[in-house]
Amino acid sequence: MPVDVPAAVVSNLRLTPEYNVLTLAAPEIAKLAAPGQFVMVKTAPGLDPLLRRPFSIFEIMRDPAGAPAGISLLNKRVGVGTTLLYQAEAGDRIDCLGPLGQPFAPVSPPAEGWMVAGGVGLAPFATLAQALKARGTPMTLFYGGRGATDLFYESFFADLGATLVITTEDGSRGEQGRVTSPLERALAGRPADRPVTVYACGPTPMMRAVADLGVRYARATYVSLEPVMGCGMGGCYSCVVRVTRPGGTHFVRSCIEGPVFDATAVVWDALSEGHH
Amino acid sequence: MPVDVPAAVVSNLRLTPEYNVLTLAAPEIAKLAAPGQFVMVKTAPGLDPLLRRPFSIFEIMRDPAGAPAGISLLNKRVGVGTTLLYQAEAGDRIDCLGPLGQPFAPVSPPAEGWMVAGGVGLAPFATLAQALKARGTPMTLFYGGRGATDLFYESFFADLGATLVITTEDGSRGEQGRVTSPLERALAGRPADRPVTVYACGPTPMMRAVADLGVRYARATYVSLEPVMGCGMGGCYSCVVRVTRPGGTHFVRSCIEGPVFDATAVVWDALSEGHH
Amino acid sequence: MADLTVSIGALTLKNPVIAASGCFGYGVEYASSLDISALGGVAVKGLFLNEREGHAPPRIVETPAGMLNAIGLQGIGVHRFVKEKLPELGRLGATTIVNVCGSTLDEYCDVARVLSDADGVGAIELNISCPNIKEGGIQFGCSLTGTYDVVSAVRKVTSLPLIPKLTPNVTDPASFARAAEEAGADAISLVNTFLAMAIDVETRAPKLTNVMGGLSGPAIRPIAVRMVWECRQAVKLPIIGMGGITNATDALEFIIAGADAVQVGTANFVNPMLWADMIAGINDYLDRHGIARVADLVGQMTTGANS
Amino acid sequence: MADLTVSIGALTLKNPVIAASGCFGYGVEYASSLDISALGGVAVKGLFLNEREGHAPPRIVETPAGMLNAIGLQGIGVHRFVKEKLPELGRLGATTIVNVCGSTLDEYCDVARVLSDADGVGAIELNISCPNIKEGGIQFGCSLTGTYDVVSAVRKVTSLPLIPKLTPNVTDPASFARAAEEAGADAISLVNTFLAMAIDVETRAPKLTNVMGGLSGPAIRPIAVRMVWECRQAVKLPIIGMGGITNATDALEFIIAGADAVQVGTANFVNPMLWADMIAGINDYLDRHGIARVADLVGQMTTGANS
Ligand SMILES: Cc1cc2nc3c(=O)[nH]c(=O)nc-3n(C[C@H](O)[C@H](O)[C@H](O)COP(=O)(O)OP(=O)(O)OC[C@H]3O[C@@H](n4cnc5c(N)ncnc54)[C@H](O)[C@@H]3O)c2cc1C
Ligand SMILES: Cc1cc2nc3c(=O)[nH]c(=O)nc-3n(C[C@H](O)[C@H](O)[C@H](O)COP(=O)(O)OP(=O)(O)OC[C@H]3O[C@@H](n4cnc5c(N)ncnc54)[C@H](O)[C@@H]3O)c2cc1C
Ligand SMILES: Cc1cc2nc3c(=O)[nH]c(=O)nc-3n(C[C@H](O)[C@H](O)[C@H](O)COP(=O)(O)O)c2cc1C
Ligand SMILES: Cc1cc2nc3c(=O)[nH]c(=O)nc-3n(C[C@H](O)[C@H](O)[C@H](O)COP(=O)(O)O)c2cc1C
Ligand code: FES
Ligand code: FES
Repeated sequence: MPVDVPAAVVSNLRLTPEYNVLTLAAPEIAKLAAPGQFVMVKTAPGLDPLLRRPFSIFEIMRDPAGAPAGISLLNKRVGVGTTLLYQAEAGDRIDCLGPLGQPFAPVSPPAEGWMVAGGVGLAPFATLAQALKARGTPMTLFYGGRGATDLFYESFFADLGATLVITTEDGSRGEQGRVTSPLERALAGRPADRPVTVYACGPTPMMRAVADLGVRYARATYVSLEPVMGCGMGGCYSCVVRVTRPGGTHFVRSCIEGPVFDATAVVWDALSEGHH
Repeated sequence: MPVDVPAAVVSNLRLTPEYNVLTLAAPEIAKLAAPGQFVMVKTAPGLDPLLRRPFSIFEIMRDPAGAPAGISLLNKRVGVGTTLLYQAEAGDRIDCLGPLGQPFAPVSPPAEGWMVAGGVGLAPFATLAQALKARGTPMTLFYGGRGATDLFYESFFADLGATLVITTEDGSRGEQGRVTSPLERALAGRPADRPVTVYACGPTPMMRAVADLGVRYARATYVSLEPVMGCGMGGCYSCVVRVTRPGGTHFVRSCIEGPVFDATAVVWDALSEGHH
Repeated sequence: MADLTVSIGALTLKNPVIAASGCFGYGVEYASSLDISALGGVAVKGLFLNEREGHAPPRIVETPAGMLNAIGLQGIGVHRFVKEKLPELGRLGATTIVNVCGSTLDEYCDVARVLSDADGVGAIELNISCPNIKEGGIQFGCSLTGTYDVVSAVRKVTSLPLIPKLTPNVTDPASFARAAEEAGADAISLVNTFLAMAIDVETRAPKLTNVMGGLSGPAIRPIAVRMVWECRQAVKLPIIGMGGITNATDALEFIIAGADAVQVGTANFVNPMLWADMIAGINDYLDRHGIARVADLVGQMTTGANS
Repeated sequence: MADLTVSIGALTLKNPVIAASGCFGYGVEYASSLDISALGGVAVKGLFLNEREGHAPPRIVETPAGMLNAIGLQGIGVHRFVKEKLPELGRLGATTIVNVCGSTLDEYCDVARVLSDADGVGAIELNISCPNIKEGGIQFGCSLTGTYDVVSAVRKVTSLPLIPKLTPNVTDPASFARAAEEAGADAISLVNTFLAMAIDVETRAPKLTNVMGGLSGPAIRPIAVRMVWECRQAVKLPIIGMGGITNATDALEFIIAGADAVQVGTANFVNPMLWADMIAGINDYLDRHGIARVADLVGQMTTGANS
């Protein structure tokens, strides 16, 4: 099902010195992609770096006729590969394998969909928001960053009708503090008979806190994890996450059984925090 | 003495699908360069490919005031590194170490300077021609290629007052055949009391043939060899060429004792032809 | 179109290109993206008798032109494999090579017995060279008598083609090839990964939870080619060569050095669609050089002109 | 500013960064481009008693993130070295480590004697690990008794700091470290290059005239780090680690694994001006982590949290 395409860079919008949005011509992938799926990207030709890097499919780009034409990636520079993607120029070719992984299951009304994004963890939510909107599902985006310059694409979500709740750690935008604070208030304030599904992506400690809130307030909660992935196809067993399954806990390959997991199944203590 | 500079690509003139001229901003190197010297070029950042590649300094570029501002390279695609240099774009930074090696010694009148270039072997002669012209030395360029599309910069040499003798193997320009044919006729026709120094650069079999002619007609002959070079600085002993020295033949490092050698000193049988 | 078939004992491979163990899951993972029956073979992830958890992540780290892994042989065990995966591999038309692990000599034999009784196993690759587990495996693979003992013990319990997989972490791999030959192996495969490690200087902790891991990928190719060539001089057995193969040229380098077939591991992570090109590239080379059978190229390195 | 000095027997290095043998000529080649007295040391090209031609070119070939070399120890011999190069190295203020080769045990001793009588030799690095020559060298380096014998023989004829250089082409480098320690070495250095080869598939000839060569460069770093760490657990001697170091981070990785000092070989070909940055980078790291002396970082890998 996944395809490998030498996608041409259509544009590279550098949002800040750290973040950029890379738009790639890849109709084959765009056509197949579901919310929360990812691609494995060869950030440079040749052997340096050797392995591909996993990236959420951020937007599905469409041609004027509305047909899927490509995808964009929301990229944050953290190392070699992400720096190369930051520097990419229109016309470059970037091998892109996908779509991969288990997507988010968008809820339908009367349930609401609450998305909780920390930093670059916003990436899988653009497609989810579109899917929620298509179902007419009311949605809220809880979106936290270090500061105002870490927040992007708010209007994209607002235009889809999402309610936005913004937090920054330095207080430069929205509420000061962690994104889990307004989330907790919202969960606490919501009557039990009004269903909500929570979707979270961001730093592991944040996702873990969201998972705890999901349990505390008995709301279905899904997280999109970001472990190191060697192949993205189930070939290498590098990307395992410990989850609870009938009969005990197991290491499962997050590239094929995830990256989206039911938060209550994840054995959080086993997620090595240094690497996420 | 040599310096290492992250030279900016000023322009990349793609002459044919195989040849290009890459102009680099590198005043520090341009200032020091002598005819026939070379630079070691890192064709890509990172580890692929790992080693630098040796390139003759083709032109010395000058700013409007005439001060040395950069150098150009005449590049022929033969593999990974030369393909990367073919693809380079203005603005790219390319680490460039030089100038390196022993230069040509330009002769002075009444001697004439005869340059014999095969293909990309033209590279070291632009600077030599300028040095000969500065001395008022009459010069001829014997220039051979596979076909008309392998010949470049003829007007550069003509403008400096050089006589051009062109050959192509397919007869599409100049005389059909090898560049050594007109050279031999010229050598045969020149009275012994009219001194000539021959300089050659090109494929090893061509240089060897020129060396033989130099001996036969008793003319001082210098060749610029192109062995594989690991470091360009005398550090690795990879680039050795067997030459005759007082007391026998020795492997000498062509990066520091060459690349220009007296053709009569080179032990041609020892030059492995497959690799040049 | 050259003859690409390769004989490994009683097993005939369609072509010399095999997916390396541990780098292709159980094969079935790739069936939706490519036709795994077109491969010379599929070497599945190493199997013990029982299920195995493997090491705690992080399990891999990228290195210059290579990677370290310390998966720790997570796997479903041979029984579940036979029940859940083998039939599907059969339906998909794969030539299945099962990579067999053991903590003890008995376990190797037990796993081999289960496989011998099953339908659709093409060959057993005996993993005596995984650097990532403490018990078993590498203890046999780093000792000549250990290698001899485990190969001859398994030989007694199975008539499946038997391919001990050798470690590169020894002074003289050729002596291990000879031990395997004497013990009755049908072929050998090499190399498994090089024991290696990487440290995060900021935290001063190893980058792998398991501390040590195995180095694979293009970085190791020149060492692997040397070892294949040394073994080719030492034994008559078919050799399955691997270590850093990324394309047809790399595969041909191993074949010319003495490999009858090759495996591709790490490169499949980088480019899971490489198979068709690699097989076609080998065929093109043979046609271009007027070589009728890939078997005629094996070990045909010329040294005369150079020595 | 941290204390960067390193003690190797009686020799004190200004800092832990040494130019590796065979990768820095005789040191003097680099004096016009950089201040070689700022380096912790300069290990000069391997020297036999007499001049030596070396192998026919091509002598190197690039490989993924590395290179093969089969220089064959071309050199001017120890006598000419002492006369022509050593005085200049002294004038330049270099801390000179002389890499000593031999075809026989006697030759090692003879070269060592000449150096002991000369002025300005900081230490002897005993090259028993060059994979590129048939006689001597590696024969000693791949045998425990050979290693012990050559180190103890040279020990008897010199009081210069004595640093046997170990090969990585063995099953258990740590046992060789112990043999060197028992034989009276002042330190050990490792790794020399990995025996390897590359074949041109079009001509089917080896890419090196000598067929085999030694693999160096970033490709081998994870294996080299592992071996340094293993040796650190095995001996108390100072260890000079190397293999693929390209920058301060790589150097620190070796130091944390257990190296008291490091050497840089292949990376000097790529970037001959790397020295000042590497030394400054090590110092910055120490300052940033509040470590007063580089010696305090040696072997400080933490495994507790991860194992
Ligand atoms: C399913 C999935 C979706 C992702 N989506 C996005 C996205 O949309 N946008 C985005 O910017 N990033 C995303 N990531 C994270 C991204 O893959 C890593 O940031 C990237 O691989 C780092 O590569 P690098 O070469 O820049 O870093 P390196 O130079 O390799 O390493 C720098 C740091 O990043 C860590 N790292 C390396 N590889 C990974 C990895 N595969 N996963 C996580 N951390 C890693 C290392 O441990 C190290 O601390 C996603 C990861 C996963 C698994
Ligand atoms: C002093 C000197 C000056 C040179 N000047 C020029 C010049 O002005 N313009 C130009 O186009 N080329 C020049 N060359 C040759 C140029 O260095 C090689 O073509 C280049 O290194 C090949 O790199 P690659 O990565 O493209 O080839 P690779 O992919 O590494 O190899 C492709 C082929 O090129 C051969 N090759 C590899 N490295 C070298 C090398 N260092 N020297 C010669 N052959 C090699 C290989 O054997 C192989 O056959 C010069 C070489 C020397 C020694
Ligand atoms: C992630 C990973 C897992 C591996 N697992 C196994 C295994 O289970 N059994 C085995 O014999 N070899 C295993 N190997 C070794 C490979 O089969 C192969 O021998 C090695 O990686 C060298 O080939 P390559 O460079 O093409 O990857 C594994 C390698 C990797 C990278
Ligand atoms: C071209 C070359 C020549 C070498 N010559 C010697 C030598 O004469 N003596 C020696 O002990 N090691 C020699 N070596 C090995 C290096 O000193 C070093 O051990 C090895 O290259 C690993 O380090 P690196 O990866 O930093 O290069 C040589 C290495 C290279 C690449
Ligand atoms: S990334 Fe390879 S199995 Fe998941
Ligand atoms: S290229 Fe290294 S010594 Fe000449």
